[in-house]
Amino acid sequence: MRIPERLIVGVLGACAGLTILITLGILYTLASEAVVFFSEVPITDFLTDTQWTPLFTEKHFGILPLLAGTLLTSFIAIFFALPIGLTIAIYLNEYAPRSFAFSIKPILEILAAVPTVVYGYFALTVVTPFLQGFIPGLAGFNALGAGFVMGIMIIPLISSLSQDALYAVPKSLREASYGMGATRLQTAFQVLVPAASSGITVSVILAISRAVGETMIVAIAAGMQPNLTADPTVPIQTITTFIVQISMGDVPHGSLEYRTIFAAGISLFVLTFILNNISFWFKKRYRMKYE
Amino acid sequence: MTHLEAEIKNLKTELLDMFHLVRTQLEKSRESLVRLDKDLAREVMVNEKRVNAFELKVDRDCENTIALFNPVAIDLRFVLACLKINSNLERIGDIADGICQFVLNIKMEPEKDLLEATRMMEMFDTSIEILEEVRLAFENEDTRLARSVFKKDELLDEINMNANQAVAEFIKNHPDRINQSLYLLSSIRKLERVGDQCKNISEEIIFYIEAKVLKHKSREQKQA
Amino acid sequence: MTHLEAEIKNLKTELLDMFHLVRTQLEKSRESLVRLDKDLAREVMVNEKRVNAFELKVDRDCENTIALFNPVAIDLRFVLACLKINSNLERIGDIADGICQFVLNIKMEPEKDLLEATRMMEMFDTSIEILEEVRLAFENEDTRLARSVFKKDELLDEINMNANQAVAEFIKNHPDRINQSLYLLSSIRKLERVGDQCKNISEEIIFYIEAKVLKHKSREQKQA
Amino acid sequence: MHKKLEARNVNVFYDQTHVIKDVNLAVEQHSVTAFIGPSGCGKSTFLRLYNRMNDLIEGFRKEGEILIDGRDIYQRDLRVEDLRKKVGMVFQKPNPFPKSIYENVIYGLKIRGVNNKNLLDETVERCLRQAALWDEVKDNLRKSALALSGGQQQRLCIARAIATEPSVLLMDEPASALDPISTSKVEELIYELKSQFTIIIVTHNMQQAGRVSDKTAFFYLGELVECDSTKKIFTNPTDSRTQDYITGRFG
Amino acid sequence: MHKKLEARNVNVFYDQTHVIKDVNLAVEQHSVTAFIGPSGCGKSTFLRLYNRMNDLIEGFRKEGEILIDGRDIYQRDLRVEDLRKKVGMVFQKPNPFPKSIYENVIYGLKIRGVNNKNLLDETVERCLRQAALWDEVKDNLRKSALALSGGQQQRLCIARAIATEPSVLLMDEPASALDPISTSKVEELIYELKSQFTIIIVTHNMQQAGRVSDKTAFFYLGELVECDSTKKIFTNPTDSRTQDYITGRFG
Amino acid sequence: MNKVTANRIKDQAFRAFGLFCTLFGLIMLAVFVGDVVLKGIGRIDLDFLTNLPSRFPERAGIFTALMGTCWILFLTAAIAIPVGVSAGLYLEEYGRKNRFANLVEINITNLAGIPSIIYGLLGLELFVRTLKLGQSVLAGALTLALLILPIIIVATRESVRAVPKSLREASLAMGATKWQTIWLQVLPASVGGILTGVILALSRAVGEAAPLIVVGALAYVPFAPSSPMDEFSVLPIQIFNWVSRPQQGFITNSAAAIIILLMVTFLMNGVAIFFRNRWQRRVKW
Ligand SMILES: Nc1ncnc2c1ncn2[C@@H]1O[C@H](COP(=O)(O)OP(=O)(O)OP(=O)(O)O)[C@@H](O)[C@H]1O
Ligand SMILES: Nc1ncnc2c1ncn2[C@@H]1O[C@H](COP(=O)(O)OP(=O)(O)OP(=O)(O)O)[C@@H](O)[C@H]1O
Ligand SMILES: [Mg+2]
Ligand SMILES: [Mg+2]
Ligand SMILES: O=P([O-])([O-])[O-]
Repeated sequence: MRIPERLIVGVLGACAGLTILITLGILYTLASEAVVFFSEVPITDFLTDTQWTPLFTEKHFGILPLLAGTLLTSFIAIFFALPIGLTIAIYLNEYAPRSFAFSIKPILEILAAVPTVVYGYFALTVVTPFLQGFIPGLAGFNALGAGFVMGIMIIPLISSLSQDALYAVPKSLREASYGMGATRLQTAFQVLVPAASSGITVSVILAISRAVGETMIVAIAAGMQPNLTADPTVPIQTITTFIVQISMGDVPHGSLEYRTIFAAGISLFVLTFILNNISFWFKKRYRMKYE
Repeated sequence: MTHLEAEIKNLKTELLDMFHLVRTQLEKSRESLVRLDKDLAREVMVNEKRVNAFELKVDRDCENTIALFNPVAIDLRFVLACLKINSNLERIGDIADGICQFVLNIKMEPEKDLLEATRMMEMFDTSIEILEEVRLAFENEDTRLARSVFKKDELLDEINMNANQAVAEFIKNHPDRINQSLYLLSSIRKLERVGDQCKNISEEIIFYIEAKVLKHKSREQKQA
Repeated sequence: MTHLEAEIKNLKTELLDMFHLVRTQLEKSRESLVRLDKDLAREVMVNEKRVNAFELKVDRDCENTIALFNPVAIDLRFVLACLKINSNLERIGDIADGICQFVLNIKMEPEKDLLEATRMMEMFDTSIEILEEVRLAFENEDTRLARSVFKKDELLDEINMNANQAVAEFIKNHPDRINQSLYLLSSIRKLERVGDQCKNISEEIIFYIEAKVLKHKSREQKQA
Repeated sequence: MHKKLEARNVNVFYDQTHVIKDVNLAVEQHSVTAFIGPSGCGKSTFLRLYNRMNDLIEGFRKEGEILIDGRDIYQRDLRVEDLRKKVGMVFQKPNPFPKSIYENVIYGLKIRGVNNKNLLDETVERCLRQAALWDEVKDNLRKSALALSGGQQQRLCIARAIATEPSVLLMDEPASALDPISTSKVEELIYELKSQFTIIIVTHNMQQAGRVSDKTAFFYLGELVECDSTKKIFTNPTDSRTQDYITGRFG
Repeated sequence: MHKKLEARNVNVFYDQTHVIKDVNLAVEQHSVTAFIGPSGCGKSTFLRLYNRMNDLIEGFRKEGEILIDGRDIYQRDLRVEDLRKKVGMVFQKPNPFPKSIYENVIYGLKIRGVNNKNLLDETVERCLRQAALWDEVKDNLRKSALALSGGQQQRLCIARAIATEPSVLLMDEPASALDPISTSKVEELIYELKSQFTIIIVTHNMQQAGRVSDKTAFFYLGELVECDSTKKIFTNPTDSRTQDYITGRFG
Repeated sequence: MNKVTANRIKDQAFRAFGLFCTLFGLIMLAVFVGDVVLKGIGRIDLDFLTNLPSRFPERAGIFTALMGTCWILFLTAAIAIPVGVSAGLYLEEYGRKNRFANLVEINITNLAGIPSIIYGLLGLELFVRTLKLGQSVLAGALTLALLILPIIIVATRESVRAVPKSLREASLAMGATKWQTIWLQVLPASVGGILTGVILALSRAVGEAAPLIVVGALAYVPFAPSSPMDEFSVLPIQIFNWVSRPQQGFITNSAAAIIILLMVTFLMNGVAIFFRNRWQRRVKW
């Protein structure tokens, strides 16, 4: 290799290396502040205490209410998005005329491109008032509306990735199934979905991960009250919204409150990290199978 | 077994049938000559049509095999050998037919002493024997046996050489039977051709099995 | 032009050369007989080796063409026709060689009147003529010309038929020249074979061009 | 012989393009018919008429009749799923389902609701035997079909296709993705299957058509130029276009 | 004749697998050599030794020498880019660059900094003529190469390969993705190019090897079983494995 | 009713359900957009676009936020594109074998899945505090650049990977060096995909609020930023701020701002889709 090539490779490699620095930066940032935090708050309290009141005078630092809020909204979102997203994927792949599928897919993807503040606005000003018509006692800020809108947001994530996975199943397999006299439904569920199962799983896990990390929708529409509850009708707070809440105020650097957001952050990080790695593992398996 | 193998097996069977057919013709023509049996001679001449038809069929099958299966190497050599053996066999059939024609033409039984002097019956027997050996060599892909034919053929050549002299003598002594003698001489020449054809067949057998070309080589070279 | 076409053109050229070679042999053998030129006869017999070698070469080329190019339809028919025409030509070469052998064997010039009675020279000329016609038919893919050969061959057959009688007469009158007469008779039989071979060649030409099999058909059927 | 398949004045259009032009063709029962012709001449299109796989293609339009056993398969009241059970298909690239060998073979039965374990077992053995694959796989029927070699996969696809007991087998270049050894195995198989099935095979490989088929149909620019016995086509075709094509003097 | 290429005791490993086993092979100048053999026997691997395309593969290791004109091409001081200029390669699937026909042909010159317009124009015409493509494309040299048909694309790839004036042309199944008509055109081309180039062609199609090559090398399980004149191989191979393979009695 | 008939009925039922689901998402979107347009369209005029923020809904405008968004967009693009494309190229073309590349690969997959707010925490600690950039446009842009870097890298890798091996081999076999191959063949062939990815990534950046809130972008900034070191706000934060207030006037304002924001993101997505389609159609091997 000649000198200029080496130079180019060096520069390109440095750029790639930067991504490692980012991860290290995140880890260091979260860890260094969290270490100080956990030196003040015992980690057992953090994991077991059922109250989260860092801003009150009587401070409790139990992550459970935030975690519950996070999981509740995520669950509601997936509950809506998974069946709809998967059905869309199959419909577009097997039933819809090619031209229709071709033009509808980017339009669906726009659902995911709408900024989350906008969804928050919808949840707060459209969906919740609408739901209040059916569900008496639904609070103005609640997990249900936020979760539902979040679900709409992640529909294309599931439908697109799943459809890609379905589409990646070789055309010859579909033809084989049709050639055997299978209906489209049978072809879809007996051949395509199993063949694309890894890809579909990846899409679902990524959707969950996205829901867990989602901030603005819940910040606007779910209230900011850390409640340890499974009731979707009352206000809750998620890990992300807590961070937003603290960041909005001018919290002095170095204070305990300032550090709580890093403690919350590291919890969120660990959660999404686990989800991402599961999906990464699936994806690898999936790629191997179709080489 | 691949189709080609099946096809080749089939060709071989056909050719063995052809061998059989021709051999029968030759034997019958011998009989008809010995006994001056004109009916038998006629039968041979009718059967000649069958030999011809059979030749065409084998020819066609070889052509089809080449066109449809693109044989190469030993397979191709086999098919080409079949083509040639087939036409050699047909010629032997012609010879049997020719001899029978002569049987029909002559007026009385051939003289015993002329037959003896020309050693014609010995020639006949040897020809049939050689043909049978060649058939065996072909059936069993036995190149040793095929090679042994070259030796036997020399006997035929020798008899043929002497026949001229013998017939000349006979004519001198029996000027009244010139015609018959000349026919007999022609038949002897024909029988000599049977030996040649068998030699050709042997060469083809050796060619297809060993890929050695023996045609136009001296006997010493052939035995090598 | 595809390779196969080039190959086929090449085969054709070779076969035309073979035609030429064989024709020369036949002409020389005629010369040697007429003038009892033993040197010329020896030359023909030496050249026979070349004919044989050439036959092998054409054979090998046909085999290679089939093995390497898998010809089908007209191409395959052509190559197979070449194979057969080639062996027919080689036989004509053999005949020329055989006649020269006879020239070497006889002691004195053949009797003019015997030659005349048997119409042997006419036969020779007709054979050469037929051979030339067949060559032209092959060269120009002219099936009409090829068909005309069947007619001409009848002349040879006729002469051959009568030759027996003529020779018999001659022997009766010249008992001292039996040997020579017998040789001559053999040569006449051989020349008759030239006609047959040319007929075979014509059949092959028609087969490859028109895909019609004329072998073993009566003349009427052939003309159709 | 019994005319198994018959096409009468068939025309096919993709949108405006006329890809099959007035084709009439009868195929005899228990014979192998090869479709040959230059690329894009409509062989695959015509083949796929017999099991209506073209219906899946947008813009496809057909005129004329396709009869199987004398019955028009494009009739309204005929269910395409039933048709495809009767008319099996094998594709260019081996395309086993990413399931076990066993499941691949019984797929056609399962989608019809057959659940009888014994029957399924029997079918698997019978079909794999017919496809000359049984000996190679009988000890690992539960192994993934994807772990088989290309040639084995293709024979598995054939086994799968014959499991529904079709009477017609369509093959679109079934060996073009295989190496010579696997190819010859598949060709042997075709040869053996013809005693039970009416087989149509599309092939680019002229030699293959020669080896496996009884009849050969030559298509050119959407027309059926000539259909005759394979021997005839390969030794003495009637149409000069056929001769030019098979002797490689084309275009 | 001049020995253009020579392989001496060549062994190749991919990680631990031994894929080329002690191969010795000399290739004469201006001849066409065909590599045949069952799938996976190492034909492509061996072919790609000549222009060091294997260097790109992980785990590749070579022993022995490959000489071109008597010079070891795996020597340290030899630049692989220069080698590849001398040793052109054509691949199985036509792979023109998504640029104009003109730019495709001059690519090899341009990456070497040749900018002389006249020279480039001349090269384009010469190479396209040599590749028997000039007449078909001379009026739209600026058209995208992707708009050509498969056979034309492959001939364009050949034109592109010969533009750098290589002396050796490597072809890895150059016609296996083409239909019979395009195939025969490419074969013609190979036949004509051999007066100027030393050509090695890998092919699965035995008939193709028969048609185009002067010599044929039969590989089996990484060994070179037999290398002889094509006529000899096809009429009377020495090794029984060769005979079994070419007559289709294998495996 | 036999099995086959049942199968056909199920088949048709599923088709209907599929169509319903597909349209469901779109209908919701249409309802939302219709709602926001109804509420906000009347509020949009030149004043709304050019006014500075205010405590009074009628006088408040989005000028500073809009300018902040422009600044952010520009700086983020300038930082993220070269780095992201380079890294993507390195990983796909050069770094296939070594462990470093392997590590980077896993790392990037993880980075892509980290919630945006965590990037906010990183930006806060790294750029705002440690590098002392303060709550500036630059700090915000750097944060967002880090956020979208994985997206650009992944998009680059995917479009580069989609370039067929045969094209690369063709170029190498012609004697081109690796970089020549990349520069002359791989990049041109994949530029459409890269561009699509970049635009989508930027449109994501435009809509982000959470990380910028954490970094300290303020809802109330009296002036539009005039240098990278100025304080700033962006449209999403402005909207968040307004929507959190009880007055109906601010809700209307937020609806109007949403219209603007949606126009920007839809436009960017439209452009990206346009690129993608054109690229997909043009390049076929
Ligand atoms: N889905 C389609 N839409 C429009 N035209 C098509 C379609 N499929 C095929 N065609 C056209 O129809 C013609 C016939 O195609 P078909 O695939 O039947 O040809 P083929 O003979 O099978 O070719 P090949 O040997 O390359 O497979 C071609 O010209 C092709 O371009
Ligand atoms: N990149 C690689 N890594 C490891 N093994 C390889 C690699 N490429 C090829 N092989 C192995 O090397 C052997 C020879 O492969 P090669 O591609 O040379 O075979 P081939 O004769 O060209 O086969 P084909 O005719 O299918 O192209 C095969 O067994 C293959 O599995
Ligand atoms: Mg097709
Ligand atoms: Mg290979
Ligand atoms: O037929 P022949 O010329 O060989 O006697």
